Amino acid sequence: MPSSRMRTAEGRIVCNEGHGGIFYRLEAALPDPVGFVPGQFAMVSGWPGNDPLLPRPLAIFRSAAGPKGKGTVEFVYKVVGRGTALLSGLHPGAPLSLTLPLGRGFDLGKEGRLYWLVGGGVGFSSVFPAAAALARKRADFEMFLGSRTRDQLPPKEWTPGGTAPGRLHLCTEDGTAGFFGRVTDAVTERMGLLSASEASRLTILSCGPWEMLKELALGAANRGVEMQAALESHMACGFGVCWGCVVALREDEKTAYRRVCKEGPVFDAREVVW
Amino acid sequence: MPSSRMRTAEGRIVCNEGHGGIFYRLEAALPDPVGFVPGQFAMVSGWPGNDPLLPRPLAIFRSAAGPKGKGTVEFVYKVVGRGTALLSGLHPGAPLSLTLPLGRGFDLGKEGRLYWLVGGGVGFSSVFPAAAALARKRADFEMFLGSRTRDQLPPKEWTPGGTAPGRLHLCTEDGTAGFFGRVTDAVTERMGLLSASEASRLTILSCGPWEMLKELALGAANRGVEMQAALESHMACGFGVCWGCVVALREDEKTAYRRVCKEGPVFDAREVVW
Amino acid sequence: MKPDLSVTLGSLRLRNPVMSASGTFGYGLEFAPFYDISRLGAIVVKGLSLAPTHGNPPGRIVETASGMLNAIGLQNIGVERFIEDVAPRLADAGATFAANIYGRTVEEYEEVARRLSGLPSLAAIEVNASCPNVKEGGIAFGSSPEGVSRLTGRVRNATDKPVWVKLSPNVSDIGSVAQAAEGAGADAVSLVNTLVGMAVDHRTRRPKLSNVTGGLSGPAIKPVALRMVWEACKRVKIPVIGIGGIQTAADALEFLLVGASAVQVGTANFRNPGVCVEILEGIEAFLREERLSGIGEYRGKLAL
Amino acid sequence: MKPDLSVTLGSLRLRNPVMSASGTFGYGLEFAPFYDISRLGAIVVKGLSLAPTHGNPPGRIVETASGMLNAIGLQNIGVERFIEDVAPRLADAGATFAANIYGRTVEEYEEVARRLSGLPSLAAIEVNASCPNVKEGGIAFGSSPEGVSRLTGRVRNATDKPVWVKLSPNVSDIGSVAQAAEGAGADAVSLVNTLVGMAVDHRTRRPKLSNVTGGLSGPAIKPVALRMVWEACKRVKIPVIGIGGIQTAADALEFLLVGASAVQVGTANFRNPGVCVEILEGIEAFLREERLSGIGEYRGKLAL
Ligand SMILES: Cc1cc2nc3c(=O)[nH]c(=O)nc-3n(C[C@H](O)[C@H](O)[C@H](O)COP(=O)(O)OP(=O)(O)OC[C@H]3O[C@@H](n4cnc5c(N)ncnc54)[C@H](O)[C@@H]3O)c2cc1C
Ligand SMILES: Cc1cc2nc3c(=O)[nH]c(=O)nc-3n(C[C@H](O)[C@H](O)[C@H](O)COP(=O)(O)OP(=O)(O)OC[C@H]3O[C@@H](n4cnc5c(N)ncnc54)[C@H](O)[C@@H]3O)c2cc1C
Ligand SMILES: Cc1cc2nc3c(=O)[nH]c(=O)nc-3n(C[C@H](O)[C@H](O)[C@H](O)COP(=O)(O)O)c2cc1C
Ligand SMILES: Cc1cc2nc3c(=O)[nH]c(=O)nc-3n(C[C@H](O)[C@H](O)[C@H](O)COP(=O)(O)O)c2cc1C
Ligand code: FES
Ligand code: FES
Repeated sequence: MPSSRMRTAEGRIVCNEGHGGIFYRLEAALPDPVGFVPGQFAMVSGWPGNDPLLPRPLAIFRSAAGPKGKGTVEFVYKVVGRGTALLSGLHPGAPLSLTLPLGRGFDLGKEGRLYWLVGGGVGFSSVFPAAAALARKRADFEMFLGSRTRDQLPPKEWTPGGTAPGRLHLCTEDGTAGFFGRVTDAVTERMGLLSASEASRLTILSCGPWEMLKELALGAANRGVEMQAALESHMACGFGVCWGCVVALREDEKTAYRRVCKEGPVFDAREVVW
Repeated sequence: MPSSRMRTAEGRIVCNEGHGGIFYRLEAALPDPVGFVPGQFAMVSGWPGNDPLLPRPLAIFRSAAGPKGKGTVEFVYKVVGRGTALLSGLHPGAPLSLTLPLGRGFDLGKEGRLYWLVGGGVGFSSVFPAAAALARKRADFEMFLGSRTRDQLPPKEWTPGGTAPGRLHLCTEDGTAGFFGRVTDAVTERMGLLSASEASRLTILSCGPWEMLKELALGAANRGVEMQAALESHMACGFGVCWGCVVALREDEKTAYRRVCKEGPVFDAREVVW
Repeated sequence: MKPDLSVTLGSLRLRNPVMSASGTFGYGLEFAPFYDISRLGAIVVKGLSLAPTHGNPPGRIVETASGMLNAIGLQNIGVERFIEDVAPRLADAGATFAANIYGRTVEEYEEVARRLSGLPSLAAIEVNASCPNVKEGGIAFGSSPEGVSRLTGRVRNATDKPVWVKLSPNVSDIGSVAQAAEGAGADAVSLVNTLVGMAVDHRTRRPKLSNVTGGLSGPAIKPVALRMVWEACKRVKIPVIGIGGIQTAADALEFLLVGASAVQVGTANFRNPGVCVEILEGIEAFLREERLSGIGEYRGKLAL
Repeated sequence: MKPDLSVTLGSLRLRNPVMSASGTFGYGLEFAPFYDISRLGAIVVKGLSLAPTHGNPPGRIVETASGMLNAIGLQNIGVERFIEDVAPRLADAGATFAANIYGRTVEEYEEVARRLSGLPSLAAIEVNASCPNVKEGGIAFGSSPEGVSRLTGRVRNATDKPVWVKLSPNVSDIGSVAQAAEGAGADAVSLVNTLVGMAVDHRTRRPKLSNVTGGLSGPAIKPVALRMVWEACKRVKIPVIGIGGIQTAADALEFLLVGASAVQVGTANFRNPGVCVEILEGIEAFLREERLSGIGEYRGKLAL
C-alpha cells in the first residue's frame, strides 16, 4: 500500500529525459511506494556539493507501486535556473534525495461538482494528476492548458487517460494551436457563458504563474465561482519549519502570512491577497 | 604544431573511465593541440557550481594532435576526495575547463646519462610521460613503480612503449607482484650496487608521496646521485599568482618559500627542505 | 563499549551535544515524522516574542553560494501559545527543549523570560542578542559588550532557568562580547547567529529581500563561525555552544575540537530533515573508531 | 553606440570599473599570457612591504564551501624590487596599476608610500588597513575607526598619489570605519578584505593553516561584502571600490548597483585566469542590452 506519510527517501534515477524541447520527465525508484494528493509536492535535490544549497520543490506528477514493495515517483520540470539545470544533467542510476509528499493538495472531495482544471506553463504538472484523480472518480471535468506557443504545450502522451478530447482546451498566445489567446481569456470567456447555477456548481483548480492565477481569481470571484490555486514560492525547507515561503492571506478581515509549503501550496483563491 | 604556451581551454570529455579499480583515465578534446614537458600539469575543473571552488592540479599524462588542427589531452587520476570524485562522475560530452601546460617539468636534456624513473602510487602519471620522452630519445632508462598491492599498480597497457621488460621493476608492499617491499627499498638496494662512476652518471626522476620522495632524496644524496622530484601541494591558482602552494627550499644557506606551481613542481631534490 | 555522548552545560546535563538551532526547527514537533525527537541533546525552538509576530513580507529567503539569506522577521506564535500548546507536547514527546527569546526592548525580553520560567519542562532560555530591531537608536544589543552585558544581566535576574546568550558574529572582537555575557551571569554563550548580508537583482535593480538585508547562514559561514567559537572558548569559562554551517558529524566535531561544549545545527535541517540524527550517529561512530570513552576526551583537544 | 565604461575615482579616470584585487593577481604580468592586461580598469598588485617578506610556512590555503581561506603572510618581493623590476614592465605593457601596501608599523606604511610616490606610472596607493600583524598590542588597525583614521592620515601626508584605504569586514560598523578613512583624507575606500576564518582537521586534531586562522574569500562572502559596500556608500562621499566574491558580470553589476564606483576581482582569477576580461565584456554587453549610455546611468540606482 502506498503510504502518504511525509518522509525522506533516497531515490535512484530511472529516467530523466527531455520532452518536446522544454520539459523534462524525471522518474526515480524509491524504497517504498508513495501515496499523494494531486497538488502535493516533493523537495528534490541530487547534485553534489553545497552550491546550490537548497533542494527544489517539484509537484508530484505521478507515483506508482513497483515490484517487491518498492515504488516510483515522477516529476515534470522546466529548466529555469541553476537547480533545474543541474537536475537535467543527472543520469539514470544517479541518486536523488527526496522529502515527500509535502503540503496540502487540491480538495477533490465534494460530490456533484463540475471541475475546470487550468494549467499555465509547467503548471500542468499539478493539474494533470488532479485530472487523473477526477477521471478515476468519474467526476465531471474540463481542462484548459495555456502556453506561449504550441511547442510549449505538454506533450500529448502525458494527457491523463479519461480526458475526453472535447473537454481538453488548448490555448496559445500566438495562436499556433487551439484557442488564440491566453488561457485566462479562454476561461473568462467560458465563465461568461455560465448560468448562475452552473457557476455555483463550478470549482476551478489551477496552477501557473502568479499573474495568471490572479486574473483567474478575480474572474472567478466576479462570477461567484469557487477556485483553488496552487501557488509557488521560494522555499528553503518545504515542510514548514523555516517560514521562508509565506504568502499573505486574508483571514477574518486581517492579513496573515501563511506558509505555501504547509498551509498550501493549494489555497482557496478568495483568501489570497493577490 | 602543438604549442606549449600557457593558456585556458574549454575542453570536452571524450572518455572518462575507471581502470584496474582505482585509476581513472580522462581524455578531453581541445580546440588546439598542447605541447608539454613531462612533469608539467594542468588545472582541471568541470563540475557546476562554486563548491568545490578551486580547480584541481593533474599531471598531463599524454597529449596528441587531432584532425582539423584540434588536440586531445589525457590525465590519469585516483579518487581521493571531493574534487576527484566529481571528476569521476563526469560523462563524455561534458565540458572540462583547463589551464595548461603549467609549471616546470623534468629536465631530460643532458646527454649520456642513465635515468631511473621512480613512481609511487598515482605518481606514475608524471613518470610515464618522462619514460615515453626518454624512449623517443633512445636514452638509457629504467623504471621503478611502487604500490601497496598488485591491484594498485598501473594497468599494463599504459606502460609507455620502448620500456624494455627487464627495465621495468614493479614493487608491492605486500609482495603480490614484483619486488616484495617498498619502491624506495628497491631503489636504495639497487643504488647500493652502483660504482661511484655509475652513480655520478645516474639521474633519478621521481614522483609520489612526500615520505617516499624524502627517503629517496636522502638515499640519493648519500650516494651522490642526482635527483629531480615532482612535488605535490595544495594549489589555488596553479600559475603562480596566489603564493599558496609554496615549499621550503634551501638556497644559499637560507630557506625560501618557492611556488610548487611555478618554480616546480619538479625540483632538484637536494634543494628541498625535506 | 558505548562511548559517553552526554555533555554538561553548567547545571544542565544533555544526552548528547547535538541540538537544533532556533528558527530552523520550527517548534520541534514538525520533525517527529522523521525521527524520535527525544534523541536530540536539545531542541531550541523558533524565537519567541511577547506577542505573536507577523514577520516580514515575502521575499524572505535568498539562496547564495553555499548559503542562504533569511529575513523572516521572527514570525512566531508568541510566548503564551508556546507555553499552552507547544511545550506540553514537547514534554510528552520526551524532548529536552530550550526557548529562544527575543524582544523589541529589554523589558520585553525580561517579560518573555519571566513567563517561561514557570515551565518545569523547559531546559533553558536562549537570549537572541543579535537582533537589529531593538531600542537604543537602532544599534543592535549584540554588537557591543555593553549592550550584551545589560541584556544578559536583566534576563538573568528575571528567571531561574539557565540562560544562554546567543551572540552575533557581526562584531570586531567576539571574545569581549562573550566575556560580557559571562560577566553578567550567562550560563552559556551560543554562537554564531547569522552574518548580515544582502542580495540584489541586477536586472530589476531591486533587493531580493523585502527587508533589504538578511542573515547569512549555511556552510558558507562555517570558517568564520569556527574561528569565533575558538576565540570565545579561549576567553570564557562558561560553556560555548558552537553554531554555523554544521552539516555533518565532521563539522560538529570540528566545533567540539576547538572547545565547544555542544553544537546547534541550523540550515542543514532544511536540506535534510534527518540530519541531526545522522550527525549524532556520526559522532558516536567517530568516538568508537578513535576508541574514545566520551566527548570529554575529545573536546578542546586542538593541537596547536 | 558603444556604452561608456569609464569611471572616475576622485582625480583618477579609469578605462572601466574592473580591477584585479591585491594578492590574487601576482604582479600583473603573470596574466599577460591570457589577455592584454592594459584592458583592465586597473591592476592592484600583491601587497608590498618595505623589505621582501618570507610569508608563512605552508599550510597556506584551505578550500571551504564556495570559498577559500588563505594565510599567505604577505610573501612579496619588497617595494624596491617592485619599483625597479616590475613597475617599468607594467608601464610598458600599457597597464594602469595601483600598489597595495602593508607595514608592521605606521612608519613602515609611510616609508613604503613615500618610496612609491616617485613612480610616475603608478595610479594609486591602496593601503591594506586590514592586517592583523601590526603594533598597538596586536589589535588590527583596521578594526577601529581610530586606527584607520590614524593610518590613513599618516599615509596621506607621505604621498601625493591617490590613497585608497582597504577596509576589513571584521567590524561591527563598516560605515564608521569608512567615514574615518574619508575624514583622514582617503581618496577612496576599497572593501572588503577577507573575513577571518579557521579550518581544522577533526582527525589529526590540527589546524589546516600553519597560521591557524586565515582570510576567507570567494563567492561565500559575497552577500556580506555587498551589504558592507552598500552601507559604506550610504555613509561616505568618496568613491567606494567593491570587493568580495565577484565572479561574473552580474556580480560586478550588483556592487555597482548598490553604489560602488568600481570593483575588484580576487579569488575568481584562480579558477579562471580570463575572468576579469569576461566580466568587463559582460558589463559592456549588459549596458548595451539595457540601452544605457554608460556606467553612470546604472551606478547606485538600487530601487528600495
Ligand atoms: C510547490 C511547488 C511546486 C512546483 N512544481 C514544479 C513542477 O512540477 N515543475 C516545475 O518545472 N517547476 C515547479 N515549481 C517551480 C520550481 O520549484 C522552480 O522552477 C525551481 O525551484 C527553480 O529552481 P532553479 O534553481 O532552476 O532556478 P533559480 O536559479 O533558483 O531561479 C530561476 C528563476 O526561477 C525563479 N524561482 C526560483 N525558485 C522558485 C520557486 N520556488 N517558485 C517560483 N519561482 C522560483 C527565480 O526567481 C528566478 O527567476 C514548483 C514550485 C513550487 C513552490
Ligand atoms: C602538480 C600536481 C600534479 C598532480 N597530478 C596528479 C595526477 O596526475 N593524478 C592524480 O590522481 N593526482 C594528481 N595530483 C594530486 C591531485 O591534485 C589531488 O589528489 C587532488 O587535488 C585532490 O582533490 P580532491 O578534491 O579529490 O581531494 P580533497 O578532498 O581536496 O582532499 C583529499 C585528500 O587529498 C589531499 N590533497 C588534496 N589536494 C592535494 C594536493 N594538491 N596535493 C596533495 N594532496 C592533496 C588532502 O589533503 C586530503 O587528504 C597532482 C597534484 C599536483 C600538485
Ligand atoms: C530561516 C532562519 C531563521 C532563524 N531564526 C532564528 C531565531 O528566531 N532566533 C535565533 O536566535 N536565530 C535564528 N536563526 C539563526 C540560526 O539559529 C543559526 O544561528 C544560524 O542560522 C547559523 O547556523 P547554520 O549555519 O547552521 O544555519 C535563524 C536562521 C535561519 C536560517
Ligand atoms: C591568496 C590571497 C592573497 C591576498 N593578499 C592580499 C594582499 O596582499 N593585500 C590585500 O589588501 N588583500 C589581499 N587579499 C584580499 C583580496 O584582495 C580581496 O580583498 C579578498 O580576497 C576578497 O575578494 P574575493 O572574494 O574576490 O577574493 C588576498 C586574497 C587572497 C585570496
Ligand atoms: S519552505 Fe520552509 S516554511 Fe515553507
Ligand atoms: S598555486 Fe597559486 S602560486 Fe602556486
